[in-house]
Amino acid sequence: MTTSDTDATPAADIAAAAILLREALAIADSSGRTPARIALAVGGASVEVDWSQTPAAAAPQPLALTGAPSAVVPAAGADDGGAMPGIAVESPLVGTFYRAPSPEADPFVSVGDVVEEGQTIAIVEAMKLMNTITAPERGRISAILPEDGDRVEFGQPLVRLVPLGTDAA
Amino acid sequence: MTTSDTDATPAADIAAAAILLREALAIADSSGRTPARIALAVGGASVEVDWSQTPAAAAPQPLALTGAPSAVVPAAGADDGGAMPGIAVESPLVGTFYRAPSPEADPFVSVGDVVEEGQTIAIVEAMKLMNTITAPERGRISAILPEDGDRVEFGQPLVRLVPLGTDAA
Amino acid sequence: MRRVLIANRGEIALRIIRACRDLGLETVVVHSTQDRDTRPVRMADAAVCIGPPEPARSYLYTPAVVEAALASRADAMHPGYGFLSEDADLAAVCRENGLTFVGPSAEAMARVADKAETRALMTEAGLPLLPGTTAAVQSEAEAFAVAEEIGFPLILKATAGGGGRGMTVVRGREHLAKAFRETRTQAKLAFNDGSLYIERYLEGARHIEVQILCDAHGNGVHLGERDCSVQRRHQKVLEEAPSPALTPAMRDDVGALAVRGALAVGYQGAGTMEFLLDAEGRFWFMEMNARIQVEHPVTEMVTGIDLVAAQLRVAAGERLWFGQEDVKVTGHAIECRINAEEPRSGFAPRTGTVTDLALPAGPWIRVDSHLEAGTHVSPHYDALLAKVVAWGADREESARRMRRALAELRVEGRGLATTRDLHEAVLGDAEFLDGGVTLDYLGRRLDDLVATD
Amino acid sequence: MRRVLIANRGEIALRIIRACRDLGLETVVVHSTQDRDTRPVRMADAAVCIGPPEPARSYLYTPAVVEAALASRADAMHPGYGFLSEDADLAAVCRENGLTFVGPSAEAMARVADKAETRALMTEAGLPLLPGTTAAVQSEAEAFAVAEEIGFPLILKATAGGGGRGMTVVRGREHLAKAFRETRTQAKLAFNDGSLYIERYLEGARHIEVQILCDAHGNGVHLGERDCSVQRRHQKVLEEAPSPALTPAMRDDVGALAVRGALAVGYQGAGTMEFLLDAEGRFWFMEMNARIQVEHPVTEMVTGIDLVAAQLRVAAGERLWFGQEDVKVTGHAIECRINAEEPRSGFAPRTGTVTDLALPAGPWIRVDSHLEAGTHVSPHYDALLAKVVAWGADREESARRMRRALAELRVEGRGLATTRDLHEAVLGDAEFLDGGVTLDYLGRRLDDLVATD
Repeated sequence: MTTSDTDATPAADIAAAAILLREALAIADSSGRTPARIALAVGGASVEVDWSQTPAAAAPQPLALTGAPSAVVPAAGADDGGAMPGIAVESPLVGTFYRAPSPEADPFVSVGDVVEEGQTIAIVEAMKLMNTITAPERGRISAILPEDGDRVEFGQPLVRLVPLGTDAA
Repeated sequence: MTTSDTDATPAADIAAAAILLREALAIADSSGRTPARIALAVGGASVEVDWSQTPAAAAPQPLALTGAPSAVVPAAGADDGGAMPGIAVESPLVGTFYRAPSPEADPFVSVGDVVEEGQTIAIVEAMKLMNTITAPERGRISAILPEDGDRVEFGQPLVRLVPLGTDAA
Repeated sequence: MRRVLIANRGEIALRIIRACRDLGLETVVVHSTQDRDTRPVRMADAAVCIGPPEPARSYLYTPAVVEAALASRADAMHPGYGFLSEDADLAAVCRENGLTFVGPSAEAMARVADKAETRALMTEAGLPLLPGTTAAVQSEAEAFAVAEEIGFPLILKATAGGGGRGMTVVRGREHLAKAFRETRTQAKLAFNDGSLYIERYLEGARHIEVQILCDAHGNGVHLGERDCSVQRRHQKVLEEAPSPALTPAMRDDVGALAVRGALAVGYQGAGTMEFLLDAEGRFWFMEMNARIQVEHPVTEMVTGIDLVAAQLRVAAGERLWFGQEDVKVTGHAIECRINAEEPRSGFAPRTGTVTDLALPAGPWIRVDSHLEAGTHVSPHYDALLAKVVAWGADREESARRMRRALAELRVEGRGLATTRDLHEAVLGDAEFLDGGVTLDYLGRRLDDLVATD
Repeated sequence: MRRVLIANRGEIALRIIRACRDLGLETVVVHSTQDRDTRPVRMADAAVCIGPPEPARSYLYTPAVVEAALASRADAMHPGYGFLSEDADLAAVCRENGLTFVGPSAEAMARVADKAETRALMTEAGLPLLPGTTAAVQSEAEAFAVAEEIGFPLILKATAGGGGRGMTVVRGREHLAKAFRETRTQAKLAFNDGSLYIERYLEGARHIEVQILCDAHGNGVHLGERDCSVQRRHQKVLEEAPSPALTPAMRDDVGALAVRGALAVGYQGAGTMEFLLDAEGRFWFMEMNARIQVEHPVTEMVTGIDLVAAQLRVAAGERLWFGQEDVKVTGHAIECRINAEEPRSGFAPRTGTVTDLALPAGPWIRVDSHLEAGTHVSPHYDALLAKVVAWGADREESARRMRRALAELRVEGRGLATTRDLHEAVLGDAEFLDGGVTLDYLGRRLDDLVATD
């Protein structure tokens, strides 16, 4: 659903759109059939409601690596802390996420740290090979998403990074 | 579909759109067929409702009584002269449509005739029984839809009648 | 035979269209205004709207059905099951109008339609029958006299009954008067005929029915039995073939009885002879169904014989093209009837529009269903949404595959409910899995099965 | 074996999930980012995203696949067909990591992977082979020398080839040099190995392949043959079982040869021995496929044996639970591969999103397909959309049912095209219907078949 307010959309349009939408839904509903999509526009206000063909019950099931102990990790896109600030650094492969080079060592980074481009921020181990995850640019770590030792999928967000530019912004 | 004129859309447009939408749905509904999409626009207001998951190819195929000679008659709703004025008098059963009581006789009515409520306007024969079709009210015949001898389905419009009220309007 | 009018709707209309296609026959399907936008209507070569949603004015209205056949130049009529399928008048009207009726002759149909008369004919043919009456019981007084003779428990049945309706089990003399009055009223309402007959009632029996097929030349074979003991108030819920309770010798015996009975009434076409199997392994004839049955696919899956195509071929006059020795039962098949009903609320109908649908598929699963996304399930018609059938090399394998299929099944829509979960519970129930059940099973275990699910 | 990782996608992933379900095994499916919202992913007990759409970085990337298995605590891996299914390295890595690989041992796989070496082993085992080389031909000069010896026509084949790619028929000496260079380049590109071997080419032969199944204890059986002679440039289009060209004695003979050959390489699991059948009724061994094949359902439908479940059971170490005498071929089955290709344009891929879908159903029709409305058909993966399989009591009945099924099939979407119409044309073609065809059929008749349709 997108409400695209350009400049000052007249309040009347907004209210009108709301009325029309309610009307459209009520009518669609009374027809006994579920629409796939309702789109409407009033002046500068537009609303689009989309019940995509993917049926509700067919929504992707947890893609978690179930069965692995303490390893049930939400899939990429499911809950990657998208509401959090910054960009996501995603796992380039399926494997085990480690925050430190060894169990005894200190973590590479913690939330709040400022990292430089290319700096190691985590490791994903796959088939006994250690793949270092590096910062794509200079920034401040705003979140570390999996727990140490979690299994992660390809594309799963690992860390969120707020870019700081080459100088502090 | 977005018509983005930035001024406030007149309330009349909104109301008109709502009315139109309700009307469109009612018409779609009464046609007995399922629309995939309704889109309409009035001034600055536009609405689109899409039931596209109902597959396109699922649209009703010709329901004609194929195979019968000179009997291929479109099904109810397919082409009932809905654009023509007046109300439709529908066949109350499946059978053969006759305009006259016997092959030699004059037709009961012709286009342009004014008929009284209860007056016989046609016959539908089924299983050798003659079912008289009568005018539901006083009016002028604006169309006679099947040809004499056509096979007709239940609910198929036979005649269109422009009501004249109890007195000539 | 060139063009077949199908006087039915739903999954069986689709099933008949497919059989016609396989035989190179054209199809015309009749439909009510309600069913205009349904799969059978779209799939048939032609379709004719015959009336409003109410069955009495469309699918049950003989003049409209016959007129539609004539109007569409059909030369045969397949009635499916339910509706007019066991109506002797329709068979007669078809004959008068030059239409081949896919079923027995009007005379044979009439003989079988009166269940009390059928009892008399089968007794004559030497079939074993439970003690009871071979003519309608006219009065309460007569009912008491019969009860005196045959003892309790007994069962009152409508002579014009069918589909498991119009039956009451009476366990003691003190309940007889009330049961007699009520069942007569029900029968009058349901079948427009209040005649009842009385039979000894067997506790702990199984419902075993034999599929028979007879041609117009006096030949008949049987295609083995189905076990339909999972019933709820005389309504079949789940069927299987073969029965886990029969030995090959028992199968031969009851099959021979069934063919003998069918030939005795001059039957032609596909039909079913229903028996009860008691705890001592004895069969008792119950009644005959003069139509294709809902549960015919389980027989098809274990024999490889297309019963609907066979109906059409014998109706066209063909001699039986195989003998009893050619019928081989291979493996095991189970059918689950997926109905739009809520087992947790006394199987109350739960109708609505299907908005989300996933039908099972894959190896050894067959689904007969007219459903598609958008199908409106109407309270006007019966609650059957889909028949899910699973074949396996043995009963255990077919049950495992059925569980897999049920897990894939999804029928959702506002207001809709189905019997899917109940079937899952039965398929996971040790009592059912361990050799099948007797007719008391579902009544006794229902609460348990729907609660634990 | 408790939890199986499925290293594949599409219809075969779904097929394996269903077999696992039937056996009570849990399933984990791997998928690329492209395949996240697909039926196998939703249907499996768990799913792991292993990479981007490009197969080389996902389905073909061994470390990701194995890591996914370990991460999801799978104890077995089923590779399906294509992708890594015949990769000896994967079999070895699985073993090193304690995973049961559902297929032959790495050693047997390696022996079968080199098609020239397989020829040598089969010659040793006494199988009939066409004249040709049993080692890679190293140079153009050597190719000319071999050609001198075995004569024309001959066929150049990639020793690492598969799926009908990397083959060229050479009909005269004047074409050899160019064909050798081009085929070597193709083989290098397709299989990263430019080695070729040479065989006499048979005109007018049929492709007959035998399904075999071997356990880990030295026992092997065959499940009859499939006739896959409807091919387009060595790509199978339509398959059937049994072959209309074989007598029971020929079936026993070629079946025995197939089992002997499979046991000679120490094979375990389900596999296929491919033969050519010449006009004189002689069989010639061609190659072995060390995997489940796309066309396995036709064998399943005529034998009633679940080949994928059988793969899993023998991989788990089970001894074969039936003998050769228990395998009965009943009736006939045909499979049509519905591909996202336009036969009128040289089978060019036609991919897009499915917006309108109707899969056939009903009696004796099986459809293996991952499609649903909304499925995106991606150019990254193979073009197979659905396998429609029809069983009948005989070949003619299965062909009629297939025509019915094809008429019900609808796969629409912007940009999509399918091979449906071609199949309809073949199923209506007198040459095909009258006893089947030889390998030259489709090349010779294609224009005709797609034009008249």
